[in-house]
Amino acid sequence: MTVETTALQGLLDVERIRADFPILARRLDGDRPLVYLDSANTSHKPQQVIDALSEHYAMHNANVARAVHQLGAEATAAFEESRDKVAAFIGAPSRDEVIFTKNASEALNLVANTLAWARGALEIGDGDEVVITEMEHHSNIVPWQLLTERKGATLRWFGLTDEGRLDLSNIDELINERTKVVSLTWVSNMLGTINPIAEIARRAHDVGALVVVDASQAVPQLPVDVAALGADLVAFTGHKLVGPTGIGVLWGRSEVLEALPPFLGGGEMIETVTMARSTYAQAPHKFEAGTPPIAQAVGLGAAIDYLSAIGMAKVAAHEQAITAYALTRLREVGGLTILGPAEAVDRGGAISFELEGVHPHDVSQILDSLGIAVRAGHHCAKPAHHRFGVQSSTRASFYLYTTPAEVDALIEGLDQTKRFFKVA
Amino acid sequence: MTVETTALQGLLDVERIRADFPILARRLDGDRPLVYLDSANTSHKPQQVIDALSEHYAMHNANVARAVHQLGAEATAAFEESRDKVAAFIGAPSRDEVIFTKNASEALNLVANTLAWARGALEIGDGDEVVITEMEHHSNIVPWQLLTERKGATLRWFGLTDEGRLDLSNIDELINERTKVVSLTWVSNMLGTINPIAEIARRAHDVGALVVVDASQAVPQLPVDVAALGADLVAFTGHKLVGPTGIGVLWGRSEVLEALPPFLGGGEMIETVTMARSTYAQAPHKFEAGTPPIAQAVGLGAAIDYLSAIGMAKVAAHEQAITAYALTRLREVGGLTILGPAEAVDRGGAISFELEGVHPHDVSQILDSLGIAVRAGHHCAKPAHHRFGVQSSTRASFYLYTTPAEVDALIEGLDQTKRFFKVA
Amino acid sequence: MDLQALYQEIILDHYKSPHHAGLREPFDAEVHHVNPTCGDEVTLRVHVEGDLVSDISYDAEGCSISQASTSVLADLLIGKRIEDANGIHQKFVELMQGRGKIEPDEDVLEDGIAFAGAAKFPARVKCALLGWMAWKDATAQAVTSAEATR
Amino acid sequence: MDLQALYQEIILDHYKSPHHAGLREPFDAEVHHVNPTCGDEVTLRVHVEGDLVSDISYDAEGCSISQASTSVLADLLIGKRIEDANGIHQKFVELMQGRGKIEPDEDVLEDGIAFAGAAKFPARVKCALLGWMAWKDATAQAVTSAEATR
Ligand SMILES: Cc1ncc(COP(=O)(O)O)c(C=O)c1O
Ligand SMILES: Cc1ncc(COP(=O)(O)O)c(C=O)c1O
Repeated sequence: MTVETTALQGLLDVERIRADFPILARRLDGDRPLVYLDSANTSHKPQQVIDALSEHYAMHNANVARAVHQLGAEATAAFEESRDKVAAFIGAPSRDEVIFTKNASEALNLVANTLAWARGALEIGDGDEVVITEMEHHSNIVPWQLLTERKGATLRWFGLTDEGRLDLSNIDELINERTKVVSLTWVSNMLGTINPIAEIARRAHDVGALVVVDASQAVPQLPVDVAALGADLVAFTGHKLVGPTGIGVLWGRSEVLEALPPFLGGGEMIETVTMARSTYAQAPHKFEAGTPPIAQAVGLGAAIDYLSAIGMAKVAAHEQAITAYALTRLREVGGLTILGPAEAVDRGGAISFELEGVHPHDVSQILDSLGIAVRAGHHCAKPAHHRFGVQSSTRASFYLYTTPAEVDALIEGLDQTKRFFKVA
Repeated sequence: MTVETTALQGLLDVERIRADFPILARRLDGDRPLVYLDSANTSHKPQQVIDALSEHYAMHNANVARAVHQLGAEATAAFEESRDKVAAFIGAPSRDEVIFTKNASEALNLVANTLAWARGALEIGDGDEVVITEMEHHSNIVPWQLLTERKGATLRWFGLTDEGRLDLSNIDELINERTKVVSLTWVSNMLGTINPIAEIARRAHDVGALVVVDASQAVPQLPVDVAALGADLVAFTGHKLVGPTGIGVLWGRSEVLEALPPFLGGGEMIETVTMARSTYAQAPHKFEAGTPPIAQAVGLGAAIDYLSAIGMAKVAAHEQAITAYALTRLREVGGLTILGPAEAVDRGGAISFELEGVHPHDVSQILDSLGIAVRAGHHCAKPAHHRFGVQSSTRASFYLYTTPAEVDALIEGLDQTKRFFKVA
Repeated sequence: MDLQALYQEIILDHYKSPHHAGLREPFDAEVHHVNPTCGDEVTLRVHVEGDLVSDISYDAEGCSISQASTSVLADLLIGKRIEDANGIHQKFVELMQGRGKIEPDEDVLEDGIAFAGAAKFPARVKCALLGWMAWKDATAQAVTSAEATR
Repeated sequence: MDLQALYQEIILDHYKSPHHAGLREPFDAEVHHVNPTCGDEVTLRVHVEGDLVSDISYDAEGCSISQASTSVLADLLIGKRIEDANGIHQKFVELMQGRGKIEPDEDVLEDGIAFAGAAKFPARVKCALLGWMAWKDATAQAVTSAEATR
């Protein structure tokens, strides 16, 4: 069954959007068109973002915050304007709550790392507990393992249901008066699950715990309002958001940012420095040591302009429509098991699956020979794979430029894969 | 006196080089040409670097190390090829010793931060000493203040002579059996001084201390051979090297990198992850959590290609010639005092100075109105300014695209500044 | 770059001979503020009597703009009622953050209107505000400690 | 993309029915290797008698390439003198790292020549080498412990 494309509700005018992304016109080996189904890994960049980067380097390049001269003023204005854009895009109450990092991983580590040196209410030690979930990306597991190991605290986690949702049955036991931090992903990059952040944040705040949200997969796909979310700190990454590599964002509530000690030292994060001691600037600068990713911030600003012009509600609807279509079609494929919610309800646009008798590496290799780019492996979520008794999976993921025809190509590619490996 | 340009030995064919840098054709306010004398702050980018970035995003964009597909293979090859280029450029014995960071500040913090958690020979504690110098950039001061404060160790430093050189008279007392780390800049970003790294490294190694070198100003200006330098760890930054923002490099000797614990956790820095514990990859990946600055690495590779095609010996000779010329001409300006070595011997291309009766902020404002971009302030080296009894200074700095005529423009601009503020 | 707009004669005069400079006794609060970017510093003392700003004294190191604006601040606010001083403070901050688009009121700001040009130079706005932010901080401290001992 | 070159019949055969699979006793060293990118894993045991590789047994989970190459490894190296096995190991590693430009020697590598195509796929080279790296590691351990107890 091939659903008529026009029958899908909520699709964007994909052809117009695709024209903005030069890479989508790439021909691959054997003159095959590119079918890019790996956007949860990284997204492509529209010409508008590429041009913003080039123009910045060619016309306005300078270091920021430091220079009185005209180029310095231009670069600083562009950089800080991007901070305003990010703040508006995620509904941050204050632009000073927006910290630029190099990626989401650094943003999450910034939190875990500064907590290791925090004193007072935020201090973490013996007997304290940090709660994560079994569906986290390694970047939201390892920092907390390092923190709890180093501070003698205990790492605990929510398990998963067979459907790939958080198992909240023991929430009262897990989130208790010893809990200092609850850190979890909003949208899973492997299972696609959308987690009930507001509810969990409420429970965490009831016991006085800090709530950290990994929004790496959420900010690209959903309209976001951090003020309404209920979290204290939210991390995401530019390259999944049609923005450049080399930039991420940590948003944090002012009071929390104020209570945290500095992260990296140097450059413009100071107020004053003597050889004997230093005092530190206020957030966001306190957490932005050294020359920041200036051009990348400008590029991220252009990416946000691009997405905002389309409208995040529409991007979300498109993602939803494509995901629903893909789930329907994948269910038709014999021997295919979806890991994670099989229905497009509370679900983002990443679908991981197993194909009986063919290893994901081999699936993706055959698909690649057809020009179809998917991801094979553990997608930096080994524990979630382990939970489902698999070592790896194949993942298809979608974005605002994905067409139903690309989903059809995936289905055909899977049929060819089965024929190649002679499995039913 | 205006020296005939052609009389200067060692100048590059600057007009040809300038044609590669689109920003140098910028007209500023009042239709003035740009005279950019702030390259120690950040350098401009040749079209070749800008094009490499655009082409990467437009044709080869994908995440690295994770994907089997063709774009992933291309992006990974380009990213890792840049690691090879960096390794060759700095004479690293092994490509695996080259770690990509977001800037030099992160590279330096990486070392201080992992040392805070190191156990065994590298562990730092009560009674141990870390030695830096009074001419360090804040990025090579604050991380060591944080480390020593947190670990109960003592921070000590080399003072400076009136000429702006390291005062090595008490080296035997400063570097002693309690010294665990000696961290210093190769070329000062404020004074211009080139420090005798090899000699100090020898003394540090005699007492078993680790030697960390901040090469942020050295790698852009000098031919570098880290193997010959005698340091254990060397940090620098891409944006001062005609490369993009958002990327820096830490080189480290394999044995040292192996002995250090991981820095940030997540993404591809792991070997295996379970909820209970994780094991880590080998360097360089151990220190590269999360999606790295992929396009920025590719851009840095293009920057290195650009500089290598010219030849770093020639870049150094040009810098030397321009600096010598500038020193000569600045000495003619009445009321002007140079902070740092006044002769172009063991000296890089940054010249900080005071102009009697006019605050650096005001100097740079007048110069800016003439299209001349210099830096005013403490250049992230407050202690060195304090050492010379000043709060701030004006700094002119040069690079391979700087012409003697731009130095002449600076001198004229300083004369105008004096007239404007009615000082002799 | 409208240099004349930035460096008004009034500013250069205050810069060359700042009014009310130096640190004096008595005082109720002393603060030290720094512009982290350029390193400009000011130590500023406030003496409050009842609801009056009875003295502002300072030791400032910095550029023409930051020095002159601290001098103008002292001229303007010494002897004013705290409430009125706060009002003037607010007007000055608004002027400086107005990107050069606000028409200053000479009756309120007096010599302070000379900084209208500086508002067009984003890098210099912080210079112009350094002393003013210090005054705000010091006055708040003086008032708080006065209330505490009441 | 030369899929036929990658997925040679020989490879698919070894994949479907791997030789010498399973973990056996006796053994002198056991190692566990992981491909961090895709998660492929192998547990591999080596039994050494004098200068002979007398058994290689393994439990592998992974793609066709990694499974087949471990199977071929066992076929090739069991019963060989350690020195000769090391030589074959070196040839196989060279082949895989040769970017598809090395002509393999069938007399030395036997079924291993089927991996010449995989050498053209950078992402798959690590798959093909997983078992071989594990064998190298395990054998070094077995030899070291044999020397220690001598
Ligand atoms: C000597 C020195 N060290 C460190 C740095 C910090 O480099 P970055 O700001 O790229 O981290 C700089 C430049 O600002 C520098 O000049
Ligand atoms: C859910 C989730 N968290 C964190 C990350 C890490 O993002 P980055 O690699 O940009 O640091 C990713 C993407 O790889 C992700 O999908």
